Amino acid sequence: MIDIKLTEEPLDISACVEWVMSPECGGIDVFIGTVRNATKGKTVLRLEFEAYEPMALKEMQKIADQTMQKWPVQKILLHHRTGTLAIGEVPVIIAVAAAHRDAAFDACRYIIDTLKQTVPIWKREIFEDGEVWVAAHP
Amino acid sequence: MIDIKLTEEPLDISACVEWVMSPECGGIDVFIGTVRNATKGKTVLRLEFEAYEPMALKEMQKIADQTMQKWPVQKILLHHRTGTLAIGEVPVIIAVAAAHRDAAFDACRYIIDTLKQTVPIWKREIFEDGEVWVAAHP
Amino acid sequence: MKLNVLAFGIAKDIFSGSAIDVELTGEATVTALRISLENQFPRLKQLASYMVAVNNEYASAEDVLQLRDEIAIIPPVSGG
Amino acid sequence: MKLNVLAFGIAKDIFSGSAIDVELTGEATVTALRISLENQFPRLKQLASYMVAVNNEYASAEDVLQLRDEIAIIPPVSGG
Repeated sequence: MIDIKLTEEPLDISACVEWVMSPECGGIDVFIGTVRNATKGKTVLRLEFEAYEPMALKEMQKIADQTMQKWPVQKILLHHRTGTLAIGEVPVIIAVAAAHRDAAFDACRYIIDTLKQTVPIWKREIFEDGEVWVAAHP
Repeated sequence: MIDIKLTEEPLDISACVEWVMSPECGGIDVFIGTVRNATKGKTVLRLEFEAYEPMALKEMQKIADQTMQKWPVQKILLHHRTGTLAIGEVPVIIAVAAAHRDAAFDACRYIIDTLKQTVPIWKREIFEDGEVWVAAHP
Repeated sequence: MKLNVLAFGIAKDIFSGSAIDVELTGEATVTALRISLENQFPRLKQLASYMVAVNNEYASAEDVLQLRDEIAIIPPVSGG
Repeated sequence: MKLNVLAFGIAKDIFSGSAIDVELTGEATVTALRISLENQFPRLKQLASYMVAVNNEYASAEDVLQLRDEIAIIPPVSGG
């Protein structure tokens, strides 16, 4: 089972974990991204996330489908936020349930690594003295 | 910061995640063990966990200390339950917060792998027609 | 052929808008689109990289664009 | 020397109790304790392995046991 979501609303960690839990699964790995208060020593005020929504959802679904093919996992949840996020808020939650923990860990890590490479979502860091689209320039 | 706990009470996933979240950390990895309804095709009714408590706490603390030395992580939470657990309940939660996700993933995996090798906690699986101490025999 | 191209992230800043019209003469490949855009907006060449998406899929250099395609400029992604 | 030895997990079943007294003559090493226990409880030898802990630390074969030590038999652990 796969649950993909792109939303402006705060992500609900408990609900996400609950969704992946199931009596056939012994191991759940959850990755939670949070907004850090600094990048390279510079104070970050907030982040803004923009998505090309239909394509982002399609790419997120692709990653989940590939993951299901590569590892024996039962459930994959992948939620990403858009809009303005304050320090400490959660832009992304990935939760994977599997019978055995190795698959859950490997799958979860594959999903976040691949998401960061392929899913059309852009992050803008807002500093006191300016702002920058992350990763845009070499 | 390290938070180690061995308890007969149900583990509180939300509280654990909340505890590790911090504004300096961008990546949190959480491993949640759950009681599976079957082992090698045999229906499991419940599990019973027994710990040699003072030594188990000491070994859990050692693992957390080693992990702090090996990886740049800010917070480690390691909670384990004892007593009788029903299917779907959570025997173990490990949560690791780090500035970057690689350290969080590696540290979390190291902790669960090492816990399963060194911490004096024993699991008994109760089936319809008997019970077995897991891993006791070759 | 006049194509409407969507922009996201820093591409919106570069185009000063979330979409732009591009007039292509000759074969309307992805490469032709990139060359035309880079001529008009040299800042595109300063990006670490950028991709073109056609109908919500990453496109290859030689893919041919059609009038009804949904075309988008995808600067380096940074989700997660 | 008479030592009190704690038992956990399957060792409790083997000893029929959560602790047992063991009388050791000669040097009271961990190895001597293991030999004595295995003579009295041959089922110990059927375990995948087992360790001896002294004062909440895993002990080595040659470690010498003292009267006041907290000694425990640690069958294969299976937490998590």
